[in-house]
Amino acid sequence: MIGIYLIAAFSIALSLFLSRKKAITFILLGIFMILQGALTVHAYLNIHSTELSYFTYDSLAVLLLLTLTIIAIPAIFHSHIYLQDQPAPMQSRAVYYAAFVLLVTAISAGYLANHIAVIWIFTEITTLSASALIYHHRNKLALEGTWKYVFICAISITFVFIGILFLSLSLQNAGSDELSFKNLLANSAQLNPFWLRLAFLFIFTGFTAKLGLVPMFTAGVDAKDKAPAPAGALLSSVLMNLGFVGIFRFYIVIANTPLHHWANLVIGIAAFLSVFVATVYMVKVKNLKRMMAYSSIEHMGLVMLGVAAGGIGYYAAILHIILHAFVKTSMFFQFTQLYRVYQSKNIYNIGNYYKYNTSGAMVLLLAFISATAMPPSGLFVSEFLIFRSLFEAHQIILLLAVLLLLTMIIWAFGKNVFKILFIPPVGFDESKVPVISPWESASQFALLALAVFLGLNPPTELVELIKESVMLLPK
Amino acid sequence: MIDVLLITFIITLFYIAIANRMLTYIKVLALQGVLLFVVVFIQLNEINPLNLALILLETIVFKSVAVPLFMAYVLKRNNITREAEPYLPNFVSLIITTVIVVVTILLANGVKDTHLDKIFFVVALSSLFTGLYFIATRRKIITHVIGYLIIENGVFVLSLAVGNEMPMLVNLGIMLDIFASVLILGIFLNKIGDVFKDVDVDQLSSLKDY
Amino acid sequence: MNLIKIFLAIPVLVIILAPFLKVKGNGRIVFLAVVLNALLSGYFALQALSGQLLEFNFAGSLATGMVNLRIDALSGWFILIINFIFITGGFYGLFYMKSYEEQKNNLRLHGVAFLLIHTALLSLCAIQNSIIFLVVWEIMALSAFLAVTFEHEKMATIKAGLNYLIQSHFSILFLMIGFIWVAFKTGSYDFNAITAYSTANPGGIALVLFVVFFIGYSIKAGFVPFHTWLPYAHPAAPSHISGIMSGVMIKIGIFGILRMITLIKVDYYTVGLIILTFSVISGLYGVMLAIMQHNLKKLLAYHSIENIGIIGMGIGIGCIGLGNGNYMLASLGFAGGLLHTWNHALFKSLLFFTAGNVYQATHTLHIEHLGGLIKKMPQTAFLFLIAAIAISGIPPFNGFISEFIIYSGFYNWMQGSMLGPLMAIVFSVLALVLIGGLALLCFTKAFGIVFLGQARHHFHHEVKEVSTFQLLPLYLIAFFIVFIGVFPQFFLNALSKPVQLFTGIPSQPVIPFQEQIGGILLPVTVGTWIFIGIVAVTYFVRKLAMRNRKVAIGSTWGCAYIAPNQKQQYTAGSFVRSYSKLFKLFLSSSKSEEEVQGIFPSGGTYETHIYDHLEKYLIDNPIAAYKSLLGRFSFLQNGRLQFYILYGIVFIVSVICVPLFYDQIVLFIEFIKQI
Amino acid sequence: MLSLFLILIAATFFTGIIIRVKSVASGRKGPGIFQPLKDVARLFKKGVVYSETTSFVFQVAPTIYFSSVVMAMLVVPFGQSKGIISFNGDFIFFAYVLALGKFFSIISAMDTGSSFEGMGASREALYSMFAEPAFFILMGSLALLTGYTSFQEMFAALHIGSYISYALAILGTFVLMMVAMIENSRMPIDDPKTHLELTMVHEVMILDNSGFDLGLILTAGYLKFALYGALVVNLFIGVFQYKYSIPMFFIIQIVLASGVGLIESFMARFRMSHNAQFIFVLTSVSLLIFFGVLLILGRFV
Repeated sequence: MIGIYLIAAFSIALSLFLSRKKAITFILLGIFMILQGALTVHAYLNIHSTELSYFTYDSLAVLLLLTLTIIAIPAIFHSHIYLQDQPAPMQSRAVYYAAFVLLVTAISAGYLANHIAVIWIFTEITTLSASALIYHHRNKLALEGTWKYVFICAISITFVFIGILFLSLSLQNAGSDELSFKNLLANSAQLNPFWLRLAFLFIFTGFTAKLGLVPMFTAGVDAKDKAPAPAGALLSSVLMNLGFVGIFRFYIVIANTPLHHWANLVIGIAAFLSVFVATVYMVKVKNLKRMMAYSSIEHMGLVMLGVAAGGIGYYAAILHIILHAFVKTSMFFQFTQLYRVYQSKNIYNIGNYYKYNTSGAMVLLLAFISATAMPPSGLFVSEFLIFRSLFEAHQIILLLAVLLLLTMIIWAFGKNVFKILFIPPVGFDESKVPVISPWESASQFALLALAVFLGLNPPTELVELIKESVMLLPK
Repeated sequence: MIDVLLITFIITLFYIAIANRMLTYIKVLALQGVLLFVVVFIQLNEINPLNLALILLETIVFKSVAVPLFMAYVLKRNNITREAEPYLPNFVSLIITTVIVVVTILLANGVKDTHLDKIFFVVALSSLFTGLYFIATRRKIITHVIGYLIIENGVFVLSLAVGNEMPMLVNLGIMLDIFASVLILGIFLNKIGDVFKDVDVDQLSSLKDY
Repeated sequence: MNLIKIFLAIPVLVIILAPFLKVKGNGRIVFLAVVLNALLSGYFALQALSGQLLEFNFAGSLATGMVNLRIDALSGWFILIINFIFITGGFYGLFYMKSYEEQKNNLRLHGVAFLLIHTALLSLCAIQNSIIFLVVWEIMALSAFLAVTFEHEKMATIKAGLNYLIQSHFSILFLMIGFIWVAFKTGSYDFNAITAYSTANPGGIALVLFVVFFIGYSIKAGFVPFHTWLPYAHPAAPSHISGIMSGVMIKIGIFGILRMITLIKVDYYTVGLIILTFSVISGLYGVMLAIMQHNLKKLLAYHSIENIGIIGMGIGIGCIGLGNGNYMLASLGFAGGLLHTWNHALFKSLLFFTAGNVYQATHTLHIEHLGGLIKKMPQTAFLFLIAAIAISGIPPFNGFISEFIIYSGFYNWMQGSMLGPLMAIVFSVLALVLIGGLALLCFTKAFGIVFLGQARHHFHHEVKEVSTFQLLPLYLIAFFIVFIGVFPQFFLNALSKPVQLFTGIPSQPVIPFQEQIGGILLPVTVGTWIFIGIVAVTYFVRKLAMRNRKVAIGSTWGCAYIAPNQKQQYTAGSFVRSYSKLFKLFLSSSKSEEEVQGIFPSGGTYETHIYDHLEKYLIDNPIAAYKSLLGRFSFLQNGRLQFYILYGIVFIVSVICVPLFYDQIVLFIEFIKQI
Repeated sequence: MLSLFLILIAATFFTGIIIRVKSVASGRKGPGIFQPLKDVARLFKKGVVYSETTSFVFQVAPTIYFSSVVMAMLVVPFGQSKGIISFNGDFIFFAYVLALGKFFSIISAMDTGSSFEGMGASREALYSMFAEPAFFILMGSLALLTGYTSFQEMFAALHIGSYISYALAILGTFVLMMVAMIENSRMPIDDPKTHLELTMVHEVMILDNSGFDLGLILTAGYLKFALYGALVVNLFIGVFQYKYSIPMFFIIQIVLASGVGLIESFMARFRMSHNAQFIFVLTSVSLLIFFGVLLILGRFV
């Protein structure tokens, strides 16, 4: 299946790139959606089975694949609206769709890959496709953003590669030198700690560029800022999840070695710093999109804190990353509508949104509540569990510090969001405010509702899947 | 023999540290490609045509022909000034490069591992860090790409040092990716050349929250 | 069970309907829903108050685990308060909001928020599962935020709302830590786990646990020093909302504290002293700042803090009674606290509603601009007067009754206690008396300046009494104020069960609760009746005597100055001037003055702003420091690629090198230490 | 019951004596002892003038003020014999009922919208606020000493034994007397005979009252004086039978009245700004009494 999927998807991407006809584009997109759905269903049905020896439908992969598919469909829908609204040349439109499909494909494949080098390959592909998406507008700033993103990702992907090399060095004591996670896990006892240490360090640092964690978070922000919002949605949700997969799969390996504690330390430090940096800029920035990007960084920090804390934190981390994906995408989708009203990202020029587009404003409000993990949003549950894991790891000081930072984030985020919602902007003429049908927001409401539902009333399957995916970790 | 080549490689790093001309950088890159090819060729235990072809492609064609030509083309096309204009005087960067090399040697000395060929390790790490340093201190964007390529070479050496190579398929994928990324970098470099007049990093610092 | 489902279904239904209804219809539907929910919950509450414990178990979800609802007498008591205030407040709001009818969506949102607050508050009284509790708690906070920021085009309103939101977030953080703690130790989210845990490890741990919860709840309740959100949120909100917030929402904090007292088995004596200390400080501080306020609603907000203090005193001595095993003292304390909760809900909501009327009539709350309103709006003035006397704790109104119970609690405690407790008693009594006196000063000022004398400011629009419908709920509240004041006995039966939740049924057969408190209250009420009689008689006699006397109307005696005008009236500022001079130490006020000068003075200005010391030192300064700290790190995202690469290098290198040098660093530190 | 009669009788001559003493002290003959009653009687017959700024508050206030004082009278006992009503904590009721009267007198002053009466009102409010703690702590210490919380029981159980208790009694008398001075706004807090409105407290509040209302207010004033006098007396007569105690009552009342008269004729009023401090001194004194009680009961640990 995966083979068919890859070939089909790549060919679809290619033909999208070539096609200049709307109709064909839509048909192709439709086919792709079906394909994506088919892959997801297939993956869910024969879970734990391996295909092409490099792809395994394990529970983590299935979970994230589901998330991706659920997000991808509205993403395409919103991209369509977006491109309708923005008079872009047919060619750039074609590039956009092609890159979009490529990105989704690469991410899915990356989730499924069971070999660290394969993950590496697809991560690299995501960089390339993402760069096309970021450069969609083809202006100076877009170019700058793209350049930074590509460059940082290139460097960090090289780090990952170096890490992989070290990893294979560390494997040499063990019998086999195959770099699949299964094999690594099997031989975790024989891994040479020195090289393993280096390997983890480099791989972690490399993947932070995708995950949006300190130290390599920087370029991601610019990318999410410059990319068209529907693409930005993918960048700041499912693509980050890919980075998470990269780190998490390797973390499972290292967690079964004596280096577990050290790895926790490194992750913990990076995670806390990320939350801190996110706070710094949440307070500072006035560009709504960048603000959303930073909030993603904050959430990734929390996720990794959960991982570092261990215990129930693993469960919480995975739950959190899924819910966050839903919330953040709906927020980015909403941004497209907001931008149509104000033609500006800057909070100074935005305001009184509640008056101009009530349904959209409600989305923004709910998304804010969810993104700051206030109850009743689903993220509250996962954050609650993360805090609990920190508490159980006896990291009270850390917990308190994080809570302080989060409170600051709520204040800053809230200040701006409520400004957007209610305070009338200066010098804004209401005459040419477009009417936006509430139905556009439907998918966003749906995503938010999904986040709440999964958080507060998780179905048994979900819980089982998450439990399975953290099963291999030491208690 | 290999050691000689690798030492030459390190010398090229020193040379890059003090060189001023863009073209020199590119030439050095080409030279490094050749060196790498020879190293791999010597290291090769049995001649397997496919493997050989791959290595040829990876080193000679790619590292020492395609990319340098492309770079040169970019240089000419965007009539980038030929001076490198580093932030720090060459003298300093020479010292720093030396320090890097020394430190890596010490580090390698600290490593207790029989499988690892120390000198490979030294070369790899020193070129990695030199590349990073190069990126951090040069003003032109194209120099960033050059730095990146130096890092790539270092990684290549490291992969030689590691010895056990990946399954063929994976290897291919990796190679293609690196190639693609360089290509993309080049393309955007061109674009930047079109958009901005003189390609200077400082112009690319408008996206910030500071 | 099904009733509960209906109870939850009603708000959901309304929320779904809300976008499709006309504004008027929406308002009415919301009010209807509130009434229905009130009836449903009231039904449960009455059952609970009759002494039976209602318990419902829901399966809950994998995230929450079993969800239990328990409605005991305490919940019942608070449910009744909530319902009464929400019905009156909602009815009042229907008319108060008429003037905003053009803001359709805004009103819809407001209505939904209103309903949500009501439902959330009611549910909070029953929920026993900590996760669900937190969720509902925050729903309440958020919807309250939306309700407060109704006039949200003003930045000030949003600021006030955010201030409230953040502080209530702090409260939820404390609660969360407490719950996490318990869940971690016992592995259960049910409230019974708290009891289990606290009984398992008594002493210090239980005490700390209690303190954590206490702080969490007292942020909501507005105990000093966690009070700073009240004075901003209340003035910003529309009046019916401020009435509800001050009447009910801060009481949910009190409810939480009481609930924790029932749940956590802890050294009650210490707890009692802690609560007493906080309460005394809150009471004094609240009223002291209240006097200085010139914004009517802000003044009332500070009085809420004061009254929370009085309630807290009751609870405090109740706990001390538990600690000493003094049944009488315990029941006096809790009875006083609970009754004062009711009373404060009554007169404070009435005060806020009347303030709302004033605002509607004059569009200002700055009392220096008001005056002489008693002629324009006599009914409002009358109602305000009743509430003002009640809040000053003066007979024959309800405020006196609860304060009297608390007093008798103190004097009861006095018997047979040693020096330490006696000190506590003396200073608490001192505080309570001072609070009474200061409240009197404050409300004579408020009533006198706002309603009496001549208008200090000329309004361009006509100032007139609000509609009779709008006054109806106010009269209802006023009726209860008087009723409790004159016939408190009727409430003792309702009060007995909640109090016995704390005191338990005494082992040795002493006189049951009703007779006890009744025995204390009866003579007072008799006295009240006699007093009313005397007033009636005197008034009658006076009428008789005045029958054929000639009544002349003249101008006020200006001490021989024949051309007095309204500018020469005594102002609020001057009324409290001597007070403010005395208490300069505690109050920091900034003057901005422009002297009149020249032979033909052009006119001068003089205005004072009062600051809250505690707010400055506990909230503003730390936040400023915090922000500047964050600001220092804003260089990270400086747009330079080189730096971005550098971060990576630094991270890797430091992670590699720090362990290498770790021992040396430790050694160095040791070396430094030795020097 | 008995106390009521006694207080009424005392009220008839108390103020008269004060005035008489003052005039004698200033070398005049002065009016008859019952002159104040005559004044009141005359006022009751007069018509009234209302300011057009005033409202119903101004008209009901004197009634309520008067009734509050009467109510307070009913609570006060005489030695062994109860007042009309007596119960645990009746002194709280006593104080708060008087507070009600005060509340109304203050707002009625505000009601006139005059530039002077507000001044008196604010002073009245401030002073009474400061006076109340002293009263409560005094009563509290009596309660602690005797173990009862109603006037009658406290006074009945009160017997002067040791030296320290003498000291306490004297202090108590002082506090009560001073509270009485404040409540009735006499020297040294307030000078009823001053002619400058700026320096008045109580008088300036009733500038606009006239006729029957003024009469009520004045009567209330006389009653109040006798009332506090009775309280002071009660400190001492707890144990005696009536045949001693009743004469004692009148003697003490007269002594007090003439004392007040003398003070007023030979002392100057405090500066307004000093009043508050002075009044708060009473609280400290009553705290002293409290500690004294602790000493007696040996509650120190």
